[in-house]
Amino acid sequence: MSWVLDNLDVIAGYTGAHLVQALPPILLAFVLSLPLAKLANSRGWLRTGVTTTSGLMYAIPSLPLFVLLPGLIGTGVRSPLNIVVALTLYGLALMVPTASDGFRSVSRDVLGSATAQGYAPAARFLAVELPLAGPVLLGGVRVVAVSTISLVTVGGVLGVPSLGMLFVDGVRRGIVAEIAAGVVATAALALLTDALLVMLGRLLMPWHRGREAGRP
Amino acid sequence: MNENPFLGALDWLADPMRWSGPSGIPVRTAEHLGYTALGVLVAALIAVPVGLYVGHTGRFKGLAVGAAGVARALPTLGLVTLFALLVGIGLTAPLLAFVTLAIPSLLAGAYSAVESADPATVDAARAQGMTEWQILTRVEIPLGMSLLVGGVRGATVQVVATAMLAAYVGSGGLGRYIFQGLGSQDYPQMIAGSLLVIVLALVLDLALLLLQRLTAPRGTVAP
Amino acid sequence: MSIHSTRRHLLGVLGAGGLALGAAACGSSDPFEEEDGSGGDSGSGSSDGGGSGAAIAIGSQAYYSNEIIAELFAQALEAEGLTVDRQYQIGQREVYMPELESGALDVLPEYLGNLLQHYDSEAVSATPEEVHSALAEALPDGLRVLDFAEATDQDSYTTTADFASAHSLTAIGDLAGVDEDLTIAANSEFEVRPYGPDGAKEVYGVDVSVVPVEDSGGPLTVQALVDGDVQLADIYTSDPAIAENDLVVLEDPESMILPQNVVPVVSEKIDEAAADAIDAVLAELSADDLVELNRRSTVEQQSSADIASAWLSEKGLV
Amino acid sequence: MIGFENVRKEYPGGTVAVEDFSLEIASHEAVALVGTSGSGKTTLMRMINRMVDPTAGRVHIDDEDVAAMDPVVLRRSIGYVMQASGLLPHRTVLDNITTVPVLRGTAKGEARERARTLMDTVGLDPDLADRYPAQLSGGQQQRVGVARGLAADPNILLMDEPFGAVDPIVRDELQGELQRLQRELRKTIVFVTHDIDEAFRIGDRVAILRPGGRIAQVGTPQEILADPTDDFVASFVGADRGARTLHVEHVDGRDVVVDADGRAAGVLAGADGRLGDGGAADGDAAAGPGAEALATEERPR
Repeated sequence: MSWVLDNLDVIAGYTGAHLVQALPPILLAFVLSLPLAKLANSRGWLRTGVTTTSGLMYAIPSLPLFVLLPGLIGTGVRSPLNIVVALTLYGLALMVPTASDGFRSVSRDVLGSATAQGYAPAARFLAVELPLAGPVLLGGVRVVAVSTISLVTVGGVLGVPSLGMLFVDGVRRGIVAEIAAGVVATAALALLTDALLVMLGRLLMPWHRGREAGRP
Repeated sequence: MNENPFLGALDWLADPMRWSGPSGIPVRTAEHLGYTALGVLVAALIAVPVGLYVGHTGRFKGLAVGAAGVARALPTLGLVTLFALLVGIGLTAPLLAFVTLAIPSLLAGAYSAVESADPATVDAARAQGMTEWQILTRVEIPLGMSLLVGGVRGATVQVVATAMLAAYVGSGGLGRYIFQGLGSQDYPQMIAGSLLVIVLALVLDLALLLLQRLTAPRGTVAP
Repeated sequence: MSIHSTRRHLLGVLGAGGLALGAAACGSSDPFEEEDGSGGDSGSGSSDGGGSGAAIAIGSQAYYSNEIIAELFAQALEAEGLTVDRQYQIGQREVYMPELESGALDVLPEYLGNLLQHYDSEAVSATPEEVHSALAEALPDGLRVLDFAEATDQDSYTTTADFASAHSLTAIGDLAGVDEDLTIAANSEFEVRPYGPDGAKEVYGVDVSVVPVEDSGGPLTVQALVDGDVQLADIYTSDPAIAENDLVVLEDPESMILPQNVVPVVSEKIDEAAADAIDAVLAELSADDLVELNRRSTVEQQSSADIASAWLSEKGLV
Repeated sequence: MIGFENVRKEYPGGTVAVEDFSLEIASHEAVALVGTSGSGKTTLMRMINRMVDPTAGRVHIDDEDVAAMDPVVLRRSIGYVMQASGLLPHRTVLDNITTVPVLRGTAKGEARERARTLMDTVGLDPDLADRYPAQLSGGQQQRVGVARGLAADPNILLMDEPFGAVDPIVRDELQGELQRLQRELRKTIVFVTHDIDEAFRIGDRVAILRPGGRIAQVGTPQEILADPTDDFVASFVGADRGARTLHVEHVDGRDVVVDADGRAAGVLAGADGRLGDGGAADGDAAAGPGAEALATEERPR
């Protein structure tokens, strides 16, 4: 425990670095998944392809991907960009099928009536389709957020600064408190982000308030 | 041998020497499968009864949802290293981490399987004189079986992709190729190990998807 | 073609990326600069306030012992009135060597044998002096190594006192007489190192198989040995756990294991005054000193900054 | 015989579903509990098989307090038919009907044999035996529900708006079938509905409930129609609207029954007794819009 108190600045520094790597992939996965999901929904075979690719992506172990990606995209192993790209790919693998389901869950009748009221396609998407798919999208983003924040730690094995460094350093020095601090800080970061997303959802989708039963 | 590490990985895999002996691909694959099965099984022994209980009674739902959320948020690498420092090398530490990893999916599967049964159907079963156990085993589980298998499927794919961490603390599995390749900059070997993990994950995913389809109760699928 | 050329190819790509990162790491807007600093430099007065052009960038491996040595250099240079920029806990040699070559890093503590192997994977074992002069040849233009310390941190075949006395073991070669299957806990790359199972077989006629434990001879490896999960372990010779657990490092009379004396690799930015300050530190750094420094980190859980300043004042270096 | 003695049901949170309810139901009698939603009629019925336990008071069957009985054994001895049938979607028609006998330990073969007989009794084509519920029409599902309720040959049959989810023509058929069955089987039936015409058609006696399970009036349909106790009952049975105030007009040599609004409600039966059903059917004929009743009556059978 005294290790934690003596090294609060170290933990804080790693937490900052952790967030810098975790937040862009969460945001990117969400934004990119929308057009990809719309595209996938436009053709049956595309949808099958997207689902299959997503399953394939998610089966790739993260550590080798972190090591290999630089060779493919030309970033450095220790570059946060590398981690951001890899985690965006994992995020998309989770998010695109969810977004595709979300858009499919929007009733055709509602969309038809929106068109009948004179919504142009873009306006209809932003004002009707996106909000109605919102609850499903939020569920997807929550899963992506928690999983991404957890996966960032793997970069620690390669020396990319994040809370994962505490695991690698802790196991070498035999300091249990250091590893435990990394585990707790990572989980807290994930749960805090999740709670913020839920709050954001309530703010943006007041009509949905109280209906969302958390998924176990 | 090949300049490109990805083609090098294929050369590595094509070498017949890799396919025999105690550190050969069949043995490592079997170990990997064994760790995965053991992790999912132990997690299922914990999560499925709890999920069925929560789904059937509706009690402790908030607690179960919260616990699963926390388990989901725990970084597996941290758990492996933490448990390893506490219990030493071997299978125990990674297994504990895999169990933690698998529990949320299994809990969600079991819980939503039971909850998915139409309340009117359950009510009718109770009114006819089924005991709570009979309602669970003859109505709720058969009706939700595919969701339950879906939970097993999710947990299995997650654990199989993570089971490489067993090699971090002294056990075998396909992670041996990945860590050895990483440590000695033998990237073809590392990629080959990763490819084997991916193939294994996809095969298991497909097999469980098939099982999921088969366990969907007849009568509930539109004719 | 061999695996090695494949490796070089990939490393080339990695290196290019590292270069880009190195350039970025110099800019004050890079969010990782601070993180790198705080990663190891907890609490001590780091003086990165000076212009980045004047500051000496000191790097370290993601290894607590290496970070302590880097911190010794940092504080010694600061005592000379120089400005230093700490960039500790960089994961891999494939990442930081290109940064040294590009000038993004100026000083990094290294180990004789490992550094030579990075440039020449065929390197065979030799005396520290021979490795040192081979290194001078192998290093690319713009980089050089200063004098090496007595302190060494090399791989070893280590066993418990009980096992050693039960089988009358003093040297690695004695293992040939042990009538049971031998396993050694080590990082998985030990398998393919020249001093790994193949080397032991070739040089000493000893059969061992590797149980991989990826903590680089850390507490898990030690515990596996003490618990009897394995008979041998590859534990770095500077590890205080060897003395604490009454472990026996088997002798290596044939010098199968590369010498790993601490040696700083530096860029052209290190002038003679700076080099003298670093040399002064290493001249004092005995093998026992390094063990003691490590003990303060693992057992007493002190930060590298505190450990370094205490040792430097004990030795009268600052 | 089923008896309610001053039962009360209060839910946690203070909602009172039933305030104070007492009623005796004789053996072999069909009693319809009718009321709007919130009248507690379903709650009352579910007290009989202990799907709901009263907060106060007691329910007894043949002078035995149900609170002392094992709920599972009790439920297996009582037939239960509910809205949308509540069939198990993953079991075939035959398996659904044999559920309770099998739970009670009847041999499977024997239970199936009886189930086939029951299918015939409720007018189900035997070819449907191996279908799943989702493959049946709404009316067929309800028939399976009734057969299932009868499968263990219970003395008591509880029916919770069993025909509420089917279209009017099928409902009319099912009501007719139930009347026929009841003439043969003579069960004690408690029938919950919000449809007063259905209540009048099925019930030997009808209990009209106000919110909170308070009885507005109990009696035979004739008694209630002849003498509604208050405005609530009069309004409920439609007497105040004149829908029940019928008079006869002569049209083309036949006697047409017309309601207070002048809408035709039916044709008066001649001396040949063409109108087959009893008194309850008169209520039925008066039920819907008159023109429809007329058309139904004149439809060739």
